[in-house]
Amino acid sequence: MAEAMQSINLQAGVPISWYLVLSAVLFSLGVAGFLFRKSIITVFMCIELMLNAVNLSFVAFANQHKQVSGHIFTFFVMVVAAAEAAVGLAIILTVFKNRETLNIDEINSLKN
Amino acid sequence: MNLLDLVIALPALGFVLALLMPRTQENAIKMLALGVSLATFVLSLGLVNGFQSGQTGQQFVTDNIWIASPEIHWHVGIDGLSLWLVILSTFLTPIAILLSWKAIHDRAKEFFAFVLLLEFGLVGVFAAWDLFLFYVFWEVVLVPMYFLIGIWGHDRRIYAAVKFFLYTMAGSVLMLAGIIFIYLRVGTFDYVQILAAISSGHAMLTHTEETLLFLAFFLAFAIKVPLFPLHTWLPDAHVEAPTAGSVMLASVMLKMGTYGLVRFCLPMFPTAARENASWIVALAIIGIVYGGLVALVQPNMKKLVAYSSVSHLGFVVLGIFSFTQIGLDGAVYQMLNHGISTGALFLLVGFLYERRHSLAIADFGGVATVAPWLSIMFLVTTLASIGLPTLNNFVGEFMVLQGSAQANFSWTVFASLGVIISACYMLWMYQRVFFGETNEEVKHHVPDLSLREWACVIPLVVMMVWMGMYSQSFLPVVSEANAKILDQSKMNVPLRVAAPRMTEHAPPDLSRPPVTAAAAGGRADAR
Amino acid sequence: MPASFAPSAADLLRYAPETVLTVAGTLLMVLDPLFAKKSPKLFGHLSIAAFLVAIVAAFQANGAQGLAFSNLLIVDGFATYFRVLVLIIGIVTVLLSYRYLDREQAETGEYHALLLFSVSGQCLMVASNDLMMVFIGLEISSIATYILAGYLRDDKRNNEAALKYFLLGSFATAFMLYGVALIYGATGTTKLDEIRAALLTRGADAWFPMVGIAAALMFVGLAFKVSAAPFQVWAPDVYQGAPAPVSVFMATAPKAAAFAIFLRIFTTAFNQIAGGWEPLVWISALLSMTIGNFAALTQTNLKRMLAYSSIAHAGYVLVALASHSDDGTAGAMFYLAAYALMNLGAFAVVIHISGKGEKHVRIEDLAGLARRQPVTAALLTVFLLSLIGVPLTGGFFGKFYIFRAALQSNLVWLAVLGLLNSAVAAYYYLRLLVVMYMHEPGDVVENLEPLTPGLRAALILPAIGIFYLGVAPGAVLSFAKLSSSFVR
Amino acid sequence: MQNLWLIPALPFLGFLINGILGKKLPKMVINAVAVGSVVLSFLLVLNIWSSGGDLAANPIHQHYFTWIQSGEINIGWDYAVDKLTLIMLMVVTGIGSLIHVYATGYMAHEEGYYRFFAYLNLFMFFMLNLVLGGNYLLLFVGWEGVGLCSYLLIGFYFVKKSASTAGNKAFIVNRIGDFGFSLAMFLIVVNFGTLDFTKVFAAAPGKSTETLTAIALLLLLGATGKSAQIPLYVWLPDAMEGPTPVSALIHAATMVTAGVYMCTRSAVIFTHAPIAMDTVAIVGLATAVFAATIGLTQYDIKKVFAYSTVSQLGYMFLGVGVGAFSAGVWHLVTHAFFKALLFLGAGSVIHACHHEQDMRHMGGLRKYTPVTMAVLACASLAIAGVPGTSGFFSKDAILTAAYGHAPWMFWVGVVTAGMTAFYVWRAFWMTFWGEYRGHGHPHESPWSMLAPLVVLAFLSIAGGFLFNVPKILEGMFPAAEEVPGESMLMGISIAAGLAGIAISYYMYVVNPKLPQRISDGLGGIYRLVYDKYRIDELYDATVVNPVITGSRSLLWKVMDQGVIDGAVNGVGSEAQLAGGWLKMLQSGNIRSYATWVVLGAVCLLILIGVAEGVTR
Repeated sequence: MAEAMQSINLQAGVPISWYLVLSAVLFSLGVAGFLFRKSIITVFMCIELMLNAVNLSFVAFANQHKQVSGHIFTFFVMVVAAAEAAVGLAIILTVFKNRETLNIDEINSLKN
Repeated sequence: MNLLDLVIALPALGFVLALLMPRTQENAIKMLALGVSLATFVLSLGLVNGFQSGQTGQQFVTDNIWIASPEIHWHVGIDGLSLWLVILSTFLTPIAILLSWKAIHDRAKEFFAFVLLLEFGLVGVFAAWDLFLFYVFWEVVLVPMYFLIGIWGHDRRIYAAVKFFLYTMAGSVLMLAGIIFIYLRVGTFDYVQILAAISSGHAMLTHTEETLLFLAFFLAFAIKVPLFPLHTWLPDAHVEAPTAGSVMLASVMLKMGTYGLVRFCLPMFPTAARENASWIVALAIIGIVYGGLVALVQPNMKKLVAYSSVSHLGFVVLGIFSFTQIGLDGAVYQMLNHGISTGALFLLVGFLYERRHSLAIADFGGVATVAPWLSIMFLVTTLASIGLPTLNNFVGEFMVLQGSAQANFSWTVFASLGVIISACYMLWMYQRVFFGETNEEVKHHVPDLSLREWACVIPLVVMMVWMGMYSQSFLPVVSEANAKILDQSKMNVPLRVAAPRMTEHAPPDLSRPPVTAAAAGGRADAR
Repeated sequence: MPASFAPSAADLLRYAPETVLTVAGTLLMVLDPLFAKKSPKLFGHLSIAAFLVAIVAAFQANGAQGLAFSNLLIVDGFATYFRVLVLIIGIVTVLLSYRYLDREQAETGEYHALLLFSVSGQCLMVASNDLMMVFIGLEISSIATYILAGYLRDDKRNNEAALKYFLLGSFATAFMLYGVALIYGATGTTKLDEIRAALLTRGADAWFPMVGIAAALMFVGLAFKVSAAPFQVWAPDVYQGAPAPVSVFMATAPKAAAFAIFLRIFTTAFNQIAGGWEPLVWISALLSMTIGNFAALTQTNLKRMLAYSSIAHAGYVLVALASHSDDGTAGAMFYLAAYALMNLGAFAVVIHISGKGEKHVRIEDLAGLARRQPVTAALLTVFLLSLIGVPLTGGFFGKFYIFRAALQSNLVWLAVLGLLNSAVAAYYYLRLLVVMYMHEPGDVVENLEPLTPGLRAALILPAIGIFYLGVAPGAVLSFAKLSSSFVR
Repeated sequence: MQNLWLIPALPFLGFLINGILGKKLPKMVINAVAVGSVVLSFLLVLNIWSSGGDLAANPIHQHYFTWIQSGEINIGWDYAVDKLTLIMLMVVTGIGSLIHVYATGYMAHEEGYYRFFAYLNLFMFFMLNLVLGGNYLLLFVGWEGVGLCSYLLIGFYFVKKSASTAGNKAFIVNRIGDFGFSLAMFLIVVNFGTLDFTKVFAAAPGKSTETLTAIALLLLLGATGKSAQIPLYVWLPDAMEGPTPVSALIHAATMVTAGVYMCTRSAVIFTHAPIAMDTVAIVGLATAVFAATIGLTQYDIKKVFAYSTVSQLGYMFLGVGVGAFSAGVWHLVTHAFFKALLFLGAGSVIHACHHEQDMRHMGGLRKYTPVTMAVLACASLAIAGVPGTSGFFSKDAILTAAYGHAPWMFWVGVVTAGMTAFYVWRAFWMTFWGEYRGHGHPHESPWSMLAPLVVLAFLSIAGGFLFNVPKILEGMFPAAEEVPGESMLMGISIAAGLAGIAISYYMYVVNPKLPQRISDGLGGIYRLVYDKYRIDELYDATVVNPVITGSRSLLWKVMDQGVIDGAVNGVGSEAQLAGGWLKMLQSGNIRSYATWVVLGAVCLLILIGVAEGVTR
């Protein structure tokens, strides 16, 4: 498969490594956002960003391997992410209802 | 199911029955506990009766598979070494129950149940011939004792109970590691097979391995003994424990440690045991002197007796690591002696506590005037404890010291100092408690022995005299067992160094093939 | 590739437990509006029935071992073992929950439905042969659990626990997913057996360091789920904040499932790069044991203490993993069962004493329990002794098998440190015994109601299990031993 | 054949009966049991004595049962009788009987009457065991046992703190001696493989001198404890806290001579260890002088006799040390007569003066207690070595032998003899002459007390003729060397004794002011001697107190509670601290948790990279 790896180019002629780097950058941005943003909603969005970064990798790899499964994975991930979003937003909502804040740093009553 | 199984099982059965009884039936529970323990004792006498002298190896063997994989056996049996320790356990349990008759009101059901559970564990420890089974019993003993101290103890009972548990636990986990390691090397937990494999050289341990394994076992046992400087749990545990707890702790539980040293450390790791003997003996001797000196200045009777135990057990360890027949015999005999005499001391101190509700020596004085028989019994016990000839401890101490003299005379010189010191602290305490003017408190609150208390004391005193005067009732079987152990502890010292020569000595038909790391290691192939 | 996409009968049989649970969960949601007011307990009964049926189904499926659904699923002894385990955990959780839900006057239908879904996700997970299936099972399990963790909507602690669990859980899952993507990229497959084959034929070096990175990232996700250090930080907060039955459920079922898949992935797919991940497990095991045990020493909150203890126990299981052998796998399996039982039992007592709104969850609140309710205290004692690892309890044999495996694999120091750790752990478990037996009854215990039937069952069943595992571990162990050969 | 076991068994039976049932028994029965058992034993001994047989050639040896058996070492419960034993048996049972009789009178009004006789019988049992034992260990049984009885009887008035303290002191100091004795036994077993006298002595000449010297010196340490020699004599004067018959029986006639018996028994070992022999002689001589000087100054009548006992025991050791074993034993026998008499007489005096022991509160008793005076005069004559009395023969034999060994020893011995005569007669004069200085009316003792005194008085005078010990023991020990000018030496020692008597008469009868003047003149030295050289204080300051305070403050508080327990608890609190620190990681902040996750992930990535890199 190594030969395949070298020979394969996407239609536009963009090497796979570019996609992978983009994916990694997006993932890292997501991580950074999680670490540095204070709004819970933003943090949650950062997770979505991370998942989508992974999706990009999946698609890129699927293309490289000429397989369909990678694409299907993307759909799985999207469905799961959607479910997660539904539940997550509900949780965030109850938190806001109870505390009237969405600052992630103020949700720290359980500790030590 | 033979007699020995029955002796082990009966207390467990009693434990379950006691738990099932309604807690309001306090008297019935007590009667049950006493009955079960007495029955166990009577049954255990059958062991003495049926024990065949002159036959090496264990008797009354039951060997059934308990757990198939890894193969763990219910392998119990007794030899001359464990016989008397089993009897000691069954002998003292009824006494412990009887002496708690009036002292325990609070949660009596649990108390007596725990005492029976303790007996189960103790007998099991001494009877187990499977390393795993041994460890199981070893740990089982811990639980009831923890509760006995923690629930029915005195003011600082919680500290003492937790300390007791953690100390012992810390030692025994390492032993567990050692047991597993041996299992992996030899492929069995069965002690007979392990010994055969080790002595025939089929299970090769490198020098480092043997030393580390020895230390793992030794640490667990040394904590239990307790050997200086691992002894500080003992005074706390004793002072805080209820009388029955102290009696069982001092008389039998400490022997688990010394028993383990003799049974396991010597035959399994002969080279390491011999190589490390010198510093162990040094610690034992320090313990003898140190324990005595610290006992000398204790203001609390129980603490004094506890430190005296440290001193006495030092003799036992000294005897064991003298690697002489008489030293080892003496050490085992001294285990029994200490069990009887220190048990009696704790019992009598307990009687005093029940009367005066104090353990402070300063709160007493002149007891001899108001309670002459109590004083006399205490005196006899004191004398036994300080090794008066014709009473039991003398025989043991003499043999231990004789053994150490054969190994290294300078050991004996230092260890004998303990004999002087023991007279100092015991007699000084005796003087302050029993002699002198009777103070008011003592005059009104210290009656002489009751019938029940007599029943507790008399068997112990009889044993002190019997064991002191006619050791031949006990020693010959012990000697036989020890001779074998000594033999094993010599066996492969030269074999270890050079593997090829081994074949000349090893019996040709070994049932078990040598276990190599590859075979035991399982899935080297899979990697 | 099988020609037909239509599932065969065997496939359906192998998927039966999940089907049962999913159908039952859906049924409960349908029934919810009808019976919520009239008979709140009905849902509990129904879910127990569903779990029992699922157990039967799991055994049936075990009779027809093999791959299913285009090799996405694998039903083998290993899967069955964990399926049955999580199902049993489900039953006991339901038993625990009767009293709790009643006391908090919470809706029961939804709760049990979520529980069923969560367990179905775990069943799926343990039977996965495909990283994508793992991901989906994990998410089914997790999403349901996120909701359960915040089940009492108006409780601030519940909210916070749910939020933390949700955010951090998703975060960690994203890492894992990234790992899946990378391994897919490297080998072109997500099927475990194919990955293994690929690594074996090409040699892991061919994809260095991609496979290694993938393994590490998956490790992050899984270690997070099993609350192993250094990814354990969420566990104490979440276990403390979540409703007590949910806490114990989280500490047992998803954990067991995550460990199962941890074992399956690393010992099958990544067997070839064992030299790379074994040290990670080693270090993680040591860190988990040490952090869990030492941090637990000073805790005053019962739930939080048990949370730290569960971190430590995760560390013990990781020791088994680190030994990377059949015996290690079997040891881990055995330990997880024993651990689940003792944790469930201990939490049952916590639920018993905590009172409405979980006001009484300090360790001191147990004071004098042995005087007022000796049987409850005795049962808790059994669980605690098992947690300490005293012989004749399941916890002891669990530790024994694990450390045996470690020594067998020459992890002598890990074994010794682990055993010493278990001696440290004895201290904080003993503290509970001390409080129960040696302190005088406090207000909490004085005003304690008797055990409800559900709680009683939730105490007695695990206790029986603990003793069964402690006295006659042979049957379970030999099953585990047999199953362990499926994941190598 | 004699049943030797009956001899000790009878008193033991007496002990059991009186000890267990005594409280409920009438005094008559107690007396009958206590005295009867000892007298019966005495009769049994007499039977052996008279039936004779050739003990020198065929000593009786009886084996009863194996006591300790392990490997090669076998120690039996064996009794053996040879001539030395027989003499000891005669002394022990004979004098024992007399003292039992005496005690029935002396103790008649004491509380715990039965207890006293039970102890006394127990003592007889152990003492007989000591002399009958056929091996060292059995000797040791008796040795420790008599120590126990001594402890019990010294502390008989246990309500008095001084009594129980004296008892403890006796036991513990003896334990120090026993330390030496037991070490000696261990060495014997190591070198000989047995403790049986016959086997050990048969093999002893073949062993190296170093070994034998070590054994002998250790045995000597044991003997100094039991027989109150320097440096372990300190317990004996305090032992006078016990009732007077006890002082007579245990602390004068029998138990304290056990050391002499033991050394004599081990003569073979000693004679092959010259250094040890010299040490024995020097210890004995030093003790004799030292104790005699203290005796000069004491006022308590029993203390005077106590120091006298220490001093006389020193004589016996001198005899043993210079090789005159039979002379030592001879002195042992005669000393038993006259010293028992002295104590019993003193007891009679004390009884007469209503338990007053200070001689300054006596005086003029010859009018009230003529019989007592007469018998005490006999004893005093004997101890002063007046020719014809028993003491004369034995003391002379020792001194002569000492001269043969080293003349300076003789001269020191002679001076000591003079001092002995002085202080004994000083006591005599102070007690019986002059005016009565006490309170109440003194009265003569009952005949139950006086009769034994008379018998002893007879023995004190005639004992030397009756029991010619060197003759009896002839052949048992190597003969002492012939000493030239024996009669001259005899004259000198007689003169010393008589001079002592004369000086005391002058100082305490003729010119009673003189002693005060002399003591004033001597000042500090007198005080030092009067305070017994402050040896007790020295021991307290150098041994006892350092051990106790060291144990308390250093070992217990610092070492045990501080270091060891501190370490143990320290580990505990460190663990708690670590736990507290660890839980600070748990800030509760989600972002910080996420940071941990990321950090962990990064570390893992690096690690796996490294690990893989290494394994590649």
